[in-house]
Amino acid sequence: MDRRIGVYICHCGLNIAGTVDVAEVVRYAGTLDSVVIFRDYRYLCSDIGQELIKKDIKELGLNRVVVAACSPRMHELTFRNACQDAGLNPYLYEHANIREQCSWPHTDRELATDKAKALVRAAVRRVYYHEPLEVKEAPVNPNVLVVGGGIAGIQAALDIANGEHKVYLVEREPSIGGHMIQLDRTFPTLDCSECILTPKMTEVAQHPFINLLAYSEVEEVSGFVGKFKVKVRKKARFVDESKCTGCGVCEQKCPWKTDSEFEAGLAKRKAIYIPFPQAVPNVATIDKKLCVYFKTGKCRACERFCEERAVDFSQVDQTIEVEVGSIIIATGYDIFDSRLMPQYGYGRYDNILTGLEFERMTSAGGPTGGRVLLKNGKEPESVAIVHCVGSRDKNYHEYCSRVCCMYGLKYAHLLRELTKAEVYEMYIDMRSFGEGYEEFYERVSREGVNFIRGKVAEIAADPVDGKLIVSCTDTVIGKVLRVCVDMVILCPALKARSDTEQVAKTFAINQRADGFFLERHVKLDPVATPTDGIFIAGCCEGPKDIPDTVAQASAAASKVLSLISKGRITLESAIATVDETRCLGCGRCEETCTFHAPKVVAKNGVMVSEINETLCKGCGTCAVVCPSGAMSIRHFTRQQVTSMVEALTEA
Amino acid sequence: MELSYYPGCTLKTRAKNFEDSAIASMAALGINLKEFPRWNCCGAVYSLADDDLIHQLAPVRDLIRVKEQGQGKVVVLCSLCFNTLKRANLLMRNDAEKRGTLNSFMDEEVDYNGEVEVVHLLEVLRDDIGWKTISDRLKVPLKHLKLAPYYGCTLLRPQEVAIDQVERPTILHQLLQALGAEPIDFPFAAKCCGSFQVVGNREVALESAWNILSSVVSWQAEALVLSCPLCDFNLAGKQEELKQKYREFKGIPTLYFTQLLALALGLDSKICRFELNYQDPQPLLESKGLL
Amino acid sequence: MAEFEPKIIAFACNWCTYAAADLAGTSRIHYPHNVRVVRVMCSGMVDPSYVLRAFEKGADGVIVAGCHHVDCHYIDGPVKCDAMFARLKRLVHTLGLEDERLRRELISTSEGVIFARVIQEMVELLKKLGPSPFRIETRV
Amino acid sequence: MRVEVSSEKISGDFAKKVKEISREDILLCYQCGMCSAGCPIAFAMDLLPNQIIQLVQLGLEEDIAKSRTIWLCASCLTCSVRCPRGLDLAKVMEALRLISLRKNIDYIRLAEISHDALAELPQIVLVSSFRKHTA
Repeated sequence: MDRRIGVYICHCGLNIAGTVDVAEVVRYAGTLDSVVIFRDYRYLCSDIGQELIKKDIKELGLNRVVVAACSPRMHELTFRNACQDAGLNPYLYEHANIREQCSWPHTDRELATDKAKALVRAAVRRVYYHEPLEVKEAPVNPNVLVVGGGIAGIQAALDIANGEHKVYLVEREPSIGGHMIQLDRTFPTLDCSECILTPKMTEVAQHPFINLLAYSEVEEVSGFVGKFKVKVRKKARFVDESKCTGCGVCEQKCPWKTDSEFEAGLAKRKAIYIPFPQAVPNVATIDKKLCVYFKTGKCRACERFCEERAVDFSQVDQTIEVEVGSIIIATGYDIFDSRLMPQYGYGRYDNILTGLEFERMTSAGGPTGGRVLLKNGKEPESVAIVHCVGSRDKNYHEYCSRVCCMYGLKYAHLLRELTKAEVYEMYIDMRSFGEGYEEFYERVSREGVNFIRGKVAEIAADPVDGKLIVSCTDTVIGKVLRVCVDMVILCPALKARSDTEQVAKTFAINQRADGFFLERHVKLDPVATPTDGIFIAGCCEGPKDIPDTVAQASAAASKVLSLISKGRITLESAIATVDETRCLGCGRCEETCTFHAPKVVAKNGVMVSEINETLCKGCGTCAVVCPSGAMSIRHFTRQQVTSMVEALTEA
Repeated sequence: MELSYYPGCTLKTRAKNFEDSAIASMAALGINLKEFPRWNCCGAVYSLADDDLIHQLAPVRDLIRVKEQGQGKVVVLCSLCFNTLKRANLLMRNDAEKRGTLNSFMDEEVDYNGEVEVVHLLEVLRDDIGWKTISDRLKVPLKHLKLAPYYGCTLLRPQEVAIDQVERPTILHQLLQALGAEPIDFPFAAKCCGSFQVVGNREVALESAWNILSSVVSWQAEALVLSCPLCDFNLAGKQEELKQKYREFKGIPTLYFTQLLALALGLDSKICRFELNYQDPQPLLESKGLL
Repeated sequence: MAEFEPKIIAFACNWCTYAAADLAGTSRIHYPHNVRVVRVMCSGMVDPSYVLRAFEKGADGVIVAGCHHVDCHYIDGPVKCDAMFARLKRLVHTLGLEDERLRRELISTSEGVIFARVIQEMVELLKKLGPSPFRIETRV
Repeated sequence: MRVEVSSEKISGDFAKKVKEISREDILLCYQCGMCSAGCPIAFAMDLLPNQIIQLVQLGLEEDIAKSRTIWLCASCLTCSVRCPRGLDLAKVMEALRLISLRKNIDYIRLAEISHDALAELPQIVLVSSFRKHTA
């Protein structure tokens, strides 16, 4: 078909016309091959400007349009839509940037005009080769998978379920609640963590739109945005969830003990256990590794005493398949193992606690009934709080963990409130950036806490009296201090879960250098991942406090709700396509693609590459590695790009 | 088995007790430590300046001597020599530019690319022989002996030469355990003894030594176990002066780990040359029935 | 004779470098007119043949620019671009072009200043090097 | 207690020279003081290692020259392995010593060591001391 190209040059007031001789560019456009109409206008993006183009398309039968104006990042879509309104496929349009990349950065009128002419020439040559592309859509399954039952997962699940969409909430542990349920009071308001979280946990348990899959793990994910298939392994609890009433008799009768995860090792739990009183679901679980029945075939005390006959040693893991349209990952964090800094003596000397251990200690329901006690049962007379354990440190984790300064201050406050202890707080920089945080810092300062600005180098114990000697520099006075205390509380870094790599692989998302999940854009798209339909929230994306976690969870939920609300997804049109007559089936494209879009398949007995159009993002790297030239990218074909390169290079 | 061995200057003089007990013990364990010919002083400390290559020549020449012998590995006893040789070796292995300069400067020597592996005797005991073999060969288990294993700096720092975990080493503890003794876990095991400062800043070195010794005493060790002749001078050789300065200090016997190894393997105690120990451990050993 | 004005083709990824070039314009940072930008979706999309064609048609210098490795919209496009670029560099060298005529740059969205600086530097450099030996007018 | 700081000093030859000899980026330091707190000889120092780094940053050469600190450093590398910013302080200290030693100003003089001391000191002590404290 004959090309009938219309070229329109925008003055953009004086923004372009001030530097570029628009009349000359228009005249020049008229000399180019296949150009049938060439005009200029003061503001082409205005309604009148757009009407001008639409009218020409209809009246002059234009089948290609070029606008030379501002950046395509600004108005390409505007003019594509205008073309579409006039019945022209939007991909038969090309945009030349003669403002941001010509009239604004250049001053010489003649040279700028020359450059504008080259840019228009390139656009006209390129548009000659443009092909109409079909805009495809696919439906979105409204069901959602939320992975992780901490505060982030709980919040996201509730937000979505409250919109009456089905949510599968998968939690690896026997109960939801995550790290937050282990915390005592939350900074800076000091409201009790349990008190604010348990209502939400109960809501999850009772929500008609939430299907809670606790003690379960995601095994496999396939499909793509709008249509994921997920295999979830529901681990055997050896207790029938539907029968167990959570009465706890089995726990009392079970003779086998180990350290309680919930109590951070400060107390014991049994081989059959409910992790904590407010557990959701409130059912018992048998720890197969600890239970002696699984080792020797004897005991079964729990089974004997269970009135509901809920104990079931014959249970096996089950695999459940669910179909969802979108996924939120909220898998949380691990805590840095303080043993990796042996100079701090954790695990070597008594009375050196981690933050989480201290949380359990001050918790009224905790193992000490909320009292701060030394190993010998006495209250400490002096306590040091050590910031930045494993964070802001190249030898461990380079990033700032963001919450430690504030929970460190909280510990100082609690110590002043609960004990008579002298409190020393060793910090590098005090980061109190959130709402009410700086005020809290001031409040704790007033309470008589000794702030020492320096990172602790080492902690040693005195063999005679068991006192702990904390060495740090007070960089303000320029002296090395040896602070003698009864108790040390370490503030260890929040780090990416040890299985992040595995999880990233399962969901086809990525990890940053710091180990956490990579967001699509650090500032402007912080809960999306590069994989459409998969979102991240909470500490799996990086250390953050509860308010930020909740905000992020709701943000992820809102992203999911927009997907559901629209009900369909627009597929990228400018994607890879295979010329099957040239394809060798070598699989280079398959190897190079990060999104698993190409796949070599047998077609009529010949191995050829096939593009999954819902996965392809159109990055074009497959076409570069294709040895036969069979792979090309729609709207960025070799011919289109080369014609532009040639046009720009010519004099 | 024969292993190429680098003694260094002090093991041939003041620390003959260290060398003799090591060679005899290793022979008893089936390893012949063979001193390679024409070795020279390694320079004692590794040069930390980027623009100073001249001081790398000495250790590199030693490594060339080892290579000439057709040996792939050299065993070092002295901690300082170990550090200097191993760091120089890593430099030759990893820094192509400096390697080129040094090789072309020493045009009379064969080119050296860091082929030799520098190991400390403790590594040979742990990795080549193994604690279990040592335990199995014990003739005189060092029962009821509470010992403070002291590592000092140069076996552990920097990270790339460390023979064990930098902040909480256990290799000496493990050896002492294999010998039947009770190693204690005291916090100053890897603190600097004051090193060469004993020449230019004597009081400072003494104070550093005191920090360590007082900790050893308070953790109730019966003797201090050493692995370096410089530490030996500061921590054992200076005890008399410290006793005068700190009246409460009664002194503590010191030994090289190799002397304990020789004893536990049932070798003649003469080989230990206890007369060279600054602090005589014999009364303690006798009281435990080990002599 | 008028001063030699080099011709530079810059391949710029849509998400970072192209946006940086826009930002340079928006911020009215002035840089030499000699550059002509070809917008691609990703630096990993740049086929060696595009670059060779530019040289063949008489470009004096070519820049392949895109996101920093951590910013990539497609996760790891720059890594793939790096691999392509290494091959291309050898090829260009074999063809007898000076190494400096082909340049790889990582310029993020916010780095308009850097975009301008890179163009400035490249123009200065090419003015020193003189016209590409492949330029038609320099051929006899 | 008042010190004049100027861009001439900060961008002067001194900091450059330290960087050249040590190949360490002094600007990395965030002044946490961990080096000083773990330093086994800090008790005897008039300026702490972290203060020395700050002085180098500010180009305050005279203050460093007046201090004993760089001569007390025994290159035990405790700070180097621990520095949270990965700065090898031992190399910086060596560079500072060398800047002085290369002007042929020795810290110790062989002639001043007594015969008794020479007889007592093992070679390893003497060699290492001369290497660190003499040109």
